[in-house]
Amino acid sequence: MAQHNNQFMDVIERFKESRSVTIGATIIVLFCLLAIFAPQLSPNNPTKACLDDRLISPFTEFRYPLGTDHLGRCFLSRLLYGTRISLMVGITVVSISATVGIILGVVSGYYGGLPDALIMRLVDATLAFPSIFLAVAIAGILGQGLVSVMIALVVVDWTKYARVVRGSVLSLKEKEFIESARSLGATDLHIMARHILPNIVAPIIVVATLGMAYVILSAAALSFLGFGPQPPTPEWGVMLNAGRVYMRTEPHLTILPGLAIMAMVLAFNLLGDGLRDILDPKRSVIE
Amino acid sequence: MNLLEIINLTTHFQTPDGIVQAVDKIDLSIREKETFGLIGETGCGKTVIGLTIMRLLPPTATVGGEILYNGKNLLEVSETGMRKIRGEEIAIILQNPTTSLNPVLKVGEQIAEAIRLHQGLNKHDAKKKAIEMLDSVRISSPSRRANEYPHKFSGGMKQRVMIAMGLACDPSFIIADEPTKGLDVTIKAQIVELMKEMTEHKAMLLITHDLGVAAEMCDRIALMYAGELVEYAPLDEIFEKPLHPYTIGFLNSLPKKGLVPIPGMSPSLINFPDGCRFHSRCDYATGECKQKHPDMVEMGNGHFVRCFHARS
Amino acid sequence: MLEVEGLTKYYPSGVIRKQYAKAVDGVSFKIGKGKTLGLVGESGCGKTTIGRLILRLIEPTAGKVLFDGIDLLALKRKELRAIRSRMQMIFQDPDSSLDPRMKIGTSIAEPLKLQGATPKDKIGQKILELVETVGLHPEHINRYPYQLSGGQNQRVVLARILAMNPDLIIADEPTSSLDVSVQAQILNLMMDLQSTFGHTYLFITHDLDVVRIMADHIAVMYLGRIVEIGKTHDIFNGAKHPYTHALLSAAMMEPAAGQRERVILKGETPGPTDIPAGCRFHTRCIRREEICMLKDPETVEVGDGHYVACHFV
Amino acid sequence: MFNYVLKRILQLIPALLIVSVASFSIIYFAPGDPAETICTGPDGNTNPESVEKFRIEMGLDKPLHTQYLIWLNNVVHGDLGYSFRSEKPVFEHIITAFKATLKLSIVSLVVSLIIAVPLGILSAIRQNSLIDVSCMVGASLGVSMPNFWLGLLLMLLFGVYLHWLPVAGYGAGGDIEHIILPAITLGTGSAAVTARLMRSSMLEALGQDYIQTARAKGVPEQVVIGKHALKNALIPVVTMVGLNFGYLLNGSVVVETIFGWPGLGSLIVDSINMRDYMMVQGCMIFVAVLFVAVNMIVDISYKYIDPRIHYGAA
Repeated sequence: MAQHNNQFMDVIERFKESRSVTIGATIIVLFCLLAIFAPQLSPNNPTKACLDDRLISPFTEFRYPLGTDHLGRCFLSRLLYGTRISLMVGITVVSISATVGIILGVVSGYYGGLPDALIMRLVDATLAFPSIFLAVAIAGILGQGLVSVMIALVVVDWTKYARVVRGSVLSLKEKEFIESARSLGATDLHIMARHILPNIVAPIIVVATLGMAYVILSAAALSFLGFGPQPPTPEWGVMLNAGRVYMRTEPHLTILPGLAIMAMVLAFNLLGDGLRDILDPKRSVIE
Repeated sequence: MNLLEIINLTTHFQTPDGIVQAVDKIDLSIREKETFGLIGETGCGKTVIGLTIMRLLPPTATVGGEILYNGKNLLEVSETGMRKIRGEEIAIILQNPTTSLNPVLKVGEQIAEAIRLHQGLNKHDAKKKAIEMLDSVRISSPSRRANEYPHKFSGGMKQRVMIAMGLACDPSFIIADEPTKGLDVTIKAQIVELMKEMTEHKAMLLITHDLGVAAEMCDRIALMYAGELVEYAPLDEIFEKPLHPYTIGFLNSLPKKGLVPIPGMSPSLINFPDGCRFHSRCDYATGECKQKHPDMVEMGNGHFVRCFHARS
Repeated sequence: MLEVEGLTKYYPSGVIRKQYAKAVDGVSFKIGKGKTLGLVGESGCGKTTIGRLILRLIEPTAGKVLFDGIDLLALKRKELRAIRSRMQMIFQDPDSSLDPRMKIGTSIAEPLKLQGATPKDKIGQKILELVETVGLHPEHINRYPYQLSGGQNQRVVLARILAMNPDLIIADEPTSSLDVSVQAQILNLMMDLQSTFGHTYLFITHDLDVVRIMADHIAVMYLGRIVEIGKTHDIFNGAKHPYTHALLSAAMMEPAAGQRERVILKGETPGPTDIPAGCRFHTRCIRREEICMLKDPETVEVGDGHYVACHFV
Repeated sequence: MFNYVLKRILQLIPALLIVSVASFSIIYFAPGDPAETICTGPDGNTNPESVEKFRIEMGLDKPLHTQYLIWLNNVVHGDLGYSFRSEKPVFEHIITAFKATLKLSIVSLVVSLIIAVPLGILSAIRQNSLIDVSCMVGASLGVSMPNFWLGLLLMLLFGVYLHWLPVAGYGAGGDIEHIILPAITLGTGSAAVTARLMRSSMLEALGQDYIQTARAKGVPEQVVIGKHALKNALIPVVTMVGLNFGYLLNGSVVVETIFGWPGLGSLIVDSINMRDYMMVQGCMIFVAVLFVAVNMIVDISYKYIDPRIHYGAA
């Protein structure tokens, strides 16, 4: 192995080697740019209906490059703004559930005993439901809206982080360097902050990246089922559901939002899989 | 008569970091019924020699030279022909019995498989033979044990199974790769005793880092350092008149001999130093050693050494 | 310096019927200041557990550990943390003894910072000193553990330990994963450090040849109990327990040693959950008689500080 | 073995209790007063008298924990209450729906295994070949594809344009034409996941020392792959089948809704939309118990697949 004095450089080196990381990261960066510059890039107001311009096919009118939907709204603008919503939902849900999951997972793994038993039973109970069933029930009861979708997904999602973190902490606890830190007289807090957290960053990054894909896909599914945001909001799942009525005549209303969802989910999946291979302890820089 | 003759054998591996020259121009021969010890430290390439003879290397390896077994060059035998030789004529006892036994197959079945393949026995007879083999390696209640999975066996017993598997088809040549690694002292003594007894009339290449084990079992010993042999001689010669500074250093670093360390570290197999590969760690090194790579020279009594200063 | 009395650790197992794995079963010994006790035994005999019990990395079931006259088992967590700096442990696997995400320098600095006795601006200099003491190059300070060899990492571990300036060092098979030539380097370093700093060592190993050089006293363990303990010279020249005999004769070397009588034990060591009744060694002992199956032998003194647990001494 | 099963069941009890509390509280979290909600007719009118009667009848005037215990007792006896829409027992609805879901899941599972296992093995033994690369690209797409979208596309192609298959519906008890599209939609994701797992566990098995042992015995390469490697590689894949069940149940929510398949998924979505909360509650507890039971059975059956696992005291 090249002798870099910097672990970071080693990881960067491997990033470049991995095709799936390159492709995934590129698509994600593109989507981020689209989301940031959506107002500049959109030719029209995404929520402004114009009943005179209903159901225009793509590439037929210069004003509406990708045509319009059943209310005459510019489809390209709606797709661009949809990027913002999907990324926002993904980032919010993943960061909240990761924070909750990491804290509970570290406590559970490090201290064991009663806190562990309580947290793990809560995890068991959450995992006893198939995740979408649970999310549907929660979102359904909380009522329609983006916030209920996000709450539902956090409730489902935090267990993933808690389990991964707990598992990593348990195996780290067996390592001699933790024991030796204890015999140096280090406090629990010091050990958790200096030895445990830095060593579980890699698996958390992988789970969070794949988690983005899962959350974006599930949020779209919940919206598609009608639990998501209300009509004028340009959410991809909602758009897809609205478009299916016109599937026979205007299939682009169904195909395009689906493609957008798939591209974004695929990008995060590719990045996550690539990262997992790179950060895999079996071939990691820690050899 | 030499049963196995290795001439100018080279095994290189292509890796992202460069070419690993695990085995570099090695000559050695093994006589019938002889136990030949190949000794070296971690990463000197000794395990690769065994795998090269068996042609069990990954596709990244390139092999050069000749391996003559009964006069036939094994490197030119077809893959089908090689399959017939493996297990039937040449057997290898791989290191690390815990991972070398298939966890989902019964122990008896793993032994019987080779018997069925090479001796054409039916399932029932092969199993009977497998049980006999287990009995011969002193596993108690062998017919019950044959129906168990490897995880129920202790490390020492797994090693016995590996020996039984290797000897099942009565091969004439055995390669044993670190057969006592990781075993407790008293168990190690048992295994050494067992192997001595079971391979008395067979030729064997014993690959190990443990001089004590080699001293118990071998007729001749070779020392390997950084991909090449540096010295080989009959057992007594090595212990009484070691000539190569590495051999001397290796012996002296043993706890029994006073724990005198060799300074420094072994070189990596990717870039060897110029000249003698040992010169940077050697007390006797001169200018010559830094520039020229020494050849193997015979010192009499079948004692060979790769050092410019061996005569002095 | 260290006095251990009746140290015991049972692990409960079984859901319905309670069983106990007796990992350590009433172990007593003493180590004098600046001396080395070699604790010898095969895998699963509980020798590793003893090291961790003394440091209270695991809590003992019963027994007493006196360190410099202080009863360690009576200490509260906070007091224990304070005293732990005087006792350090070196582990078998150097690669997992160091945090893979920490540079060597940071690892060595950690104990200095935790202790707080070294002024901040002196830490860098102190690290350099320590690195030199254990025979590493200053350039290693900025490396990560995976970039060093096993032997070098074990030197880093020693540097970390020296930073704490401990009185007692518990070495748990510190060289068993290393090649012989590297093992010799590390063991020599440990002996040099001992003569410079006056450390007391508890040296845990399976290798009798190693303790012969390292230790003043040797304790031989079998299935959670010490079966023989005495001065190194007495153990090597006048071993009384049949198990010690077997260990000594199993250590192989040199063709010239001649056809000495070889004791090869039959069978394997039973597990700690089913320790045989009577003398725990009787299932493998070549001198076994009826009494061995019935009665657990007392430990008797057979010479100056030489104790043996066998019916036939 | 018996000990292990017992221990697993005992471990489940706390989780199931939390599940039951969560399901019980659905009615209280739902907007509106539960009694009113339940007594609201499809026309949206509530009769205060019947609400009061219902309150007493259902014990809704009692303290909450008493209500919970009554409810739990009923649930344990298979009484999940009545659907306000049909006024038939919730349990009956669930069983009917479950049969439909089971039919769909089994067909999808079989389809996905038949496709995924051979492709995964082939990809592993021909690592980095064209077959391998295309399988893995396909698998990445399969995992990332929204199943509601895939369902609509299939519907559009085979139902609307080609008229080969019915667009949606259950047909006469879920006959072949009707099950094909939903089964493919549902099975795609799990096929992708299974193929990847099969490939990676096969690759891992092929890298183990015991493979070297088998080759050293002179075992032919087909036998090395087909016997020594495959037996080990299948263990995680069989484990997956258990996980797959959860995956399929999840997928059924969307797929059944699209194709109008009268299973558990569409039942829960419809019930939420219709505010039939007794039904939602029943579905949740039923699905949870089912899922937990399946996972436990899978867990226990490992013993027969993987001899390394001890179900002992530890």
